[in-house]
Amino acid sequence: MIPVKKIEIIIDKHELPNVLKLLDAAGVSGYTVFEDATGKGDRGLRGGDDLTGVFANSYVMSACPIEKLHLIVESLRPVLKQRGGVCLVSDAEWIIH
Amino acid sequence: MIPVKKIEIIIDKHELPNVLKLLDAAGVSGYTVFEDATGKGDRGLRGGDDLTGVFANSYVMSACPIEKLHLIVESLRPVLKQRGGVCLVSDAEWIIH
Amino acid sequence: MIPVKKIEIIIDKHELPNVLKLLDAAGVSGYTVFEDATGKGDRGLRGGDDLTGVFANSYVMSACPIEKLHLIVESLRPVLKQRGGVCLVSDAEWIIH
Amino acid sequence: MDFNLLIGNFFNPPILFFFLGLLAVIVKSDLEIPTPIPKILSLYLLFAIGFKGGVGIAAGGLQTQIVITLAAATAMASLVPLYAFFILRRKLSVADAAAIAATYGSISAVTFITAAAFLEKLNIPYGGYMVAAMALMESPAIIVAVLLYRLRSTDRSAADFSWNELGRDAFFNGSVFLIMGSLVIGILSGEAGARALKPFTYDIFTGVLCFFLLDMGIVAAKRLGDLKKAGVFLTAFGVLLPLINAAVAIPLAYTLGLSHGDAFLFTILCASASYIAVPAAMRLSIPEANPSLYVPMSLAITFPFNIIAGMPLYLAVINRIWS
Amino acid sequence: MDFNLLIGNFFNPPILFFFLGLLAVIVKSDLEIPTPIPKILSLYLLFAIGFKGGVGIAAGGLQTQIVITLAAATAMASLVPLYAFFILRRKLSVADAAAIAATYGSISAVTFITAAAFLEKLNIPYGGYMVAAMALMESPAIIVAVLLYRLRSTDRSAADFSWNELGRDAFFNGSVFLIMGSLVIGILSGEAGARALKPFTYDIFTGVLCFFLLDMGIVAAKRLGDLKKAGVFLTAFGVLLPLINAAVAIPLAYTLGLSHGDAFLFTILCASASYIAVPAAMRLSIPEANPSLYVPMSLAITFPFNIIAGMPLYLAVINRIWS
Amino acid sequence: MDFNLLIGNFFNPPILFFFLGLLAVIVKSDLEIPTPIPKILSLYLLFAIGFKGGVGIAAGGLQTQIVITLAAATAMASLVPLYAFFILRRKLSVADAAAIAATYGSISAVTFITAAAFLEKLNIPYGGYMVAAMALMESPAIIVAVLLYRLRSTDRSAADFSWNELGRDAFFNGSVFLIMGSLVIGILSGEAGARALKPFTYDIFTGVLCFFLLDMGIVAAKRLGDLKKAGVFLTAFGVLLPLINAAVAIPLAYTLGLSHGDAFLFTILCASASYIAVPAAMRLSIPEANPSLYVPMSLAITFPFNIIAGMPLYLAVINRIWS
Ligand SMILES: Nc1ncnc2c1ncn2[C@@H]1O[C@H](COP(=O)(O)O)[C@@H](O)[C@H]1O
Ligand SMILES: Nc1ncnc2c1ncn2[C@@H]1O[C@H](COP(=O)(O)O)[C@@H](O)[C@H]1O
Ligand SMILES: Nc1ncnc2c1ncn2[C@@H]1O[C@H](COP(=O)(O)O)[C@@H](O)[C@H]1O
Ligand code: NA
Ligand code: NA
Ligand code: NA
Repeated sequence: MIPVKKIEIIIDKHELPNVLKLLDAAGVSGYTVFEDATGKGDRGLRGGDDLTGVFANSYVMSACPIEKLHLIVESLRPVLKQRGGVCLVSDAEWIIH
Repeated sequence: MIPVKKIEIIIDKHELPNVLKLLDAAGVSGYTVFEDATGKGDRGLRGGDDLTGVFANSYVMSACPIEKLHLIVESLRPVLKQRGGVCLVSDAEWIIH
Repeated sequence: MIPVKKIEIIIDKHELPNVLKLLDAAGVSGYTVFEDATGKGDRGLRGGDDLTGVFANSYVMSACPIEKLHLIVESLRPVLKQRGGVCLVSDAEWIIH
Repeated sequence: MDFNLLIGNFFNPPILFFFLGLLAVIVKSDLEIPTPIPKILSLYLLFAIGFKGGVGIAAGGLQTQIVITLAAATAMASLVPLYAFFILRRKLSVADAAAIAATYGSISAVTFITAAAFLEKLNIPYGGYMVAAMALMESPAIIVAVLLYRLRSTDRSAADFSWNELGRDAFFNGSVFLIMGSLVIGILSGEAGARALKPFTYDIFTGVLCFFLLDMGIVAAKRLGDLKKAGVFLTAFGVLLPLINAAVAIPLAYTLGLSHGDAFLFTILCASASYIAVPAAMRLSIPEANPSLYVPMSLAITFPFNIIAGMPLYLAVINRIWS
Repeated sequence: MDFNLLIGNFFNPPILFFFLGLLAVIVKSDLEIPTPIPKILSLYLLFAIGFKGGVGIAAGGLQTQIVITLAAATAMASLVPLYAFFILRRKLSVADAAAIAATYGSISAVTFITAAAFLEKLNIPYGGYMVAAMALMESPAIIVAVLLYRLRSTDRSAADFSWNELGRDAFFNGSVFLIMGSLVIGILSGEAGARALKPFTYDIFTGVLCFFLLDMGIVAAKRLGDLKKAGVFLTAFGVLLPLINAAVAIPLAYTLGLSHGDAFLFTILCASASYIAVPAAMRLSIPEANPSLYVPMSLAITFPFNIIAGMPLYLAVINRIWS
Repeated sequence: MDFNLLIGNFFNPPILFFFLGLLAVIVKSDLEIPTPIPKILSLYLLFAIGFKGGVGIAAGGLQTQIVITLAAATAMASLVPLYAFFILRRKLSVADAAAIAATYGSISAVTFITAAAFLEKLNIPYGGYMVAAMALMESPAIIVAVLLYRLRSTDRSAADFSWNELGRDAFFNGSVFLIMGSLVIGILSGEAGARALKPFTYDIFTGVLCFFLLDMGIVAAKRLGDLKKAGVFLTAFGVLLPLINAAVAIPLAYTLGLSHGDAFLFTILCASASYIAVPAAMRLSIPEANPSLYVPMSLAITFPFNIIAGMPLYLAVINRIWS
């Protein structure tokens, strides 16, 4: 088991491709995505409206080596600033196999 | 990055509106919801049965300031006690933007 | 609140029944499943292809007593080794009700 | 005669697909209808059946005979849960007894649909207003059961109770609301509307029904395991109560002078048990009740019993009496 | 006459289902069309309407009259967002003004469909190429609005701008792409193809439309709350701009010598506001704009206004002028 | 003649929608068919084709000619993976060779459907039992490939092997089970059942197929990238093996005295490659095999090759020989 940082990002679904590009660029080994999440935040109620598709959120989770965290977070910050969304970081251990 | 508490709730889908009301009442800044989860617990196998819709779970995640945790948890406890479900709390850091 | 270990597994959807059997065998008290996740990892891009259903991931989360962790992880390791996928472990607290 | 009915009925596609669904689970096939398709299929069926019913009413007009039928339907839907409850209380908690009573007091739209198709196959006419009867039978059982629960239960939570919420869960419950709404729209939109919707509501109907029953078969088979929990008493109940309800419904229909076909549908409505509207309402109004009792009972016992043995049986009896 | 139109129009199923959707939310029913069904319903509608249009064009051929109509459509789709923008700027930020301008410059396929059904009911003929006109009107408004935003905005982010991305969002946006593609396929696949697809694209069309409008009613009602944010100005705008657009479109259609039916569809296109293609494009091109302004405006104000009051009104005026 | 066939075939809606799907990805449109719609569309197609086949068989009865055809189909489905495997072993691991061999030994229902529609357009008759032939050809290739893998593989995991699981994955695999089941139901439910389901299984069929092919186009284009991994050898294999299979199938069909139309369908079945049933089975039985080889090969190379160039070519050859 090696310690890693677990990054969770909740973002406007339209920004998802963009965010995944940034993660790839930052050199993460991988990520897991739930494309449709609903929720509530500063920008009000989201989702529950598949008709226009405008209010959908996506959830991205990526586990990365601790030393890479800073780089990744910095590359995400501008998007979060401009487009809203949430980014949480927590500690986890990766089961090597 | 400011430290926060991450609350994860898995509850009968029928209770979801109720739980979200409680979270709003407890003054969380937001939450993220996955409306359909399956699973297994004390009340047996859940989900995998979209026909009756009776066995569906929902997943709610909310990041809140540490000092608010107690209030939120206490407001959720009665629902969990009466309707079953699970509530997990863990540490995380919120990327401010 | 009692401390628990939170195990998160991302695995080929075809392996899901298998993984759940292992968890039951290891005596977890329950688990929560998101049957469809997309993502990227060593085995390349996954999901986004409902037609063949071959590239789908599933996500499993289980909270277990700390002392059970080792047993569970060991029972999962062979599957992960052979079929790929990811397993993360982190600390959490369980709200007893 | 009986026997031919039984066979003739058995060999129609929707019922065969129900068994294909059962079989899929038995042979461990990974066949499944993915979420949320079953949900949308059932919305379609409610939409179509409701709309057709409305068109039927608009065509027929509302004579006293119809009013009597609707009244009788409502009465039965309130009576059945009463006696069901007291039978069930011998073995079960107040919560479970009430929930199961609601399940059997209410109706199953798909059973009704299958029965109507059965009549059409035999060229036995029936009134479009029977759909209205069905719609009216969805809610009363829920109200009665929740009141019984409230009166008899000692549980604290039974106390915090709101008439508003109960009414909403009983009458504005998604499936009740959609069938009622479609019925009214069917009445309002008349000839032209009916013609425009015919291909959607009539022509492809049986096909969609097959898919829905395929899924019902799969779900029923998956829930069969829960019946062990239910035990002999409830398993027997799932077969006997429909027979009791039919035994009450048929004479009543006769004395009220219902037509041959209407009487059959009235009987099947009384004999059928809900597995969508009521379970959803019970989760909200009687959360203490255990869904893995009432869902498998109506889905895995009463539904198949009614469409295979029940329908030909009820019709045979009705044929004898009415002729 | 007006009045009969109004009533006759009101009592057709799709519109009634829109109101059933509104009602569901008002009475707090838990009725909902689960994700992603609304998405697939709208894909179906775009597919069907596009294909029908293509078949219509293939039948009709492309005379100058048609070319003129298409040109006029494109012109209006570029003009409307211009004056809309300057009206909106009096109260709103550049981003919001631009996004709302795009919404009203572009069109609503479902409004068009409802209008076409309305004509068919009254046996007023119209050209299949009007679908092409619709398809052509989806994109220009997006381009114009983004350019306005870019010129007027001081926001940094307005700077990082790519013509490529704008073009893609405007022309290859899922819904624009599908309707255009289906149109072309309709033209190419000719008689045989059209016959093979008739049951799917024509016969069940109205039924699917009912379901879609049921969902639109639900979503519109849910978004009504956001209108408080929008305030009186924008609420009024949602009713008045369609009237202004119609007031521009009708004389133009007359001078261009459009037929009775074509003029009506042309008018409804100008008066309608987008709630799928444009919002999606705006999220990408003008993310600063607040979707809880432009979505409820087009969905909860302009759409119902057009299908209930607008359509009969525009047609009455056109009837008077053309006759 | 050839050429007209090619064009005539190309300009029918389903195939055009396949290319629209490809185009959508190429121009970076965000058009997509959301999960789980593609799944339900394919379930519908299997249901409809299976049921039609059953009805066809019920009508035709089971003569020796048919038994011979079915036997030949099964034989080819077991033979093709054998020679395919040994060709593939020159360049690939045992696991990959076995999985790709299974893919090409089995069949593609959509290719079959497109071919059948092609015949109908040309008014060339064919037997309903050809669907049974198709259903029978799904599984043997899976069995053969897994056995080859088991015999040749040195991998530990190849050892832990259960005939039960293999049988289940091969025969009770969701799509195999549904088509088989629908076929049997089609046989059982006879005339009346067939009439009741006609609008659902026949009339809207082509429309649904268009949607499905639109999605196949999108997925195929997305997977095109993986072909770089596959390399020249496998890309060539995806075109040449169908030709080889056809070269074996056509003479065989001739010597067995198959009719004109049946021979064509038999050929297309041998030439087509699976992208649903087999990949699903391979994930379970040969997890070591790399899906990003066998999926894009059958989906992005062999499928388009067969429906565009293959079909007209095979038919032209058959026309020459049979006449
Ligand atoms: N405190 C929170 N906890 C969990 N999720 C959140 C929280 N705040 C916002 N979100 C999620 O992030 C999305 C965008 O947030 P915002 O940009 O603040 O509107 C929301 O729709 C929620 O899904
Ligand atoms: N130990 C656990 N770990 C993760 N999820 C759980 C656990 N126990 C229960 N759950 C989830 O909570 C739901 C309700 O639990 P219960 O009330 O115990 O039946 C289950 O259906 C699971 O989705
Ligand atoms: N670093 C990571 N963080 C989060 N999820 C991951 C990561 N790496 C892999 N995954 C998930 O695990 C799945 C299988 O991984 P792999 O076996 O490496 O292809 C991927 O499709 C992702 O969904
Ligand atoms: Na009943
Ligand atoms: Na407009
Ligand atoms: Na083959």
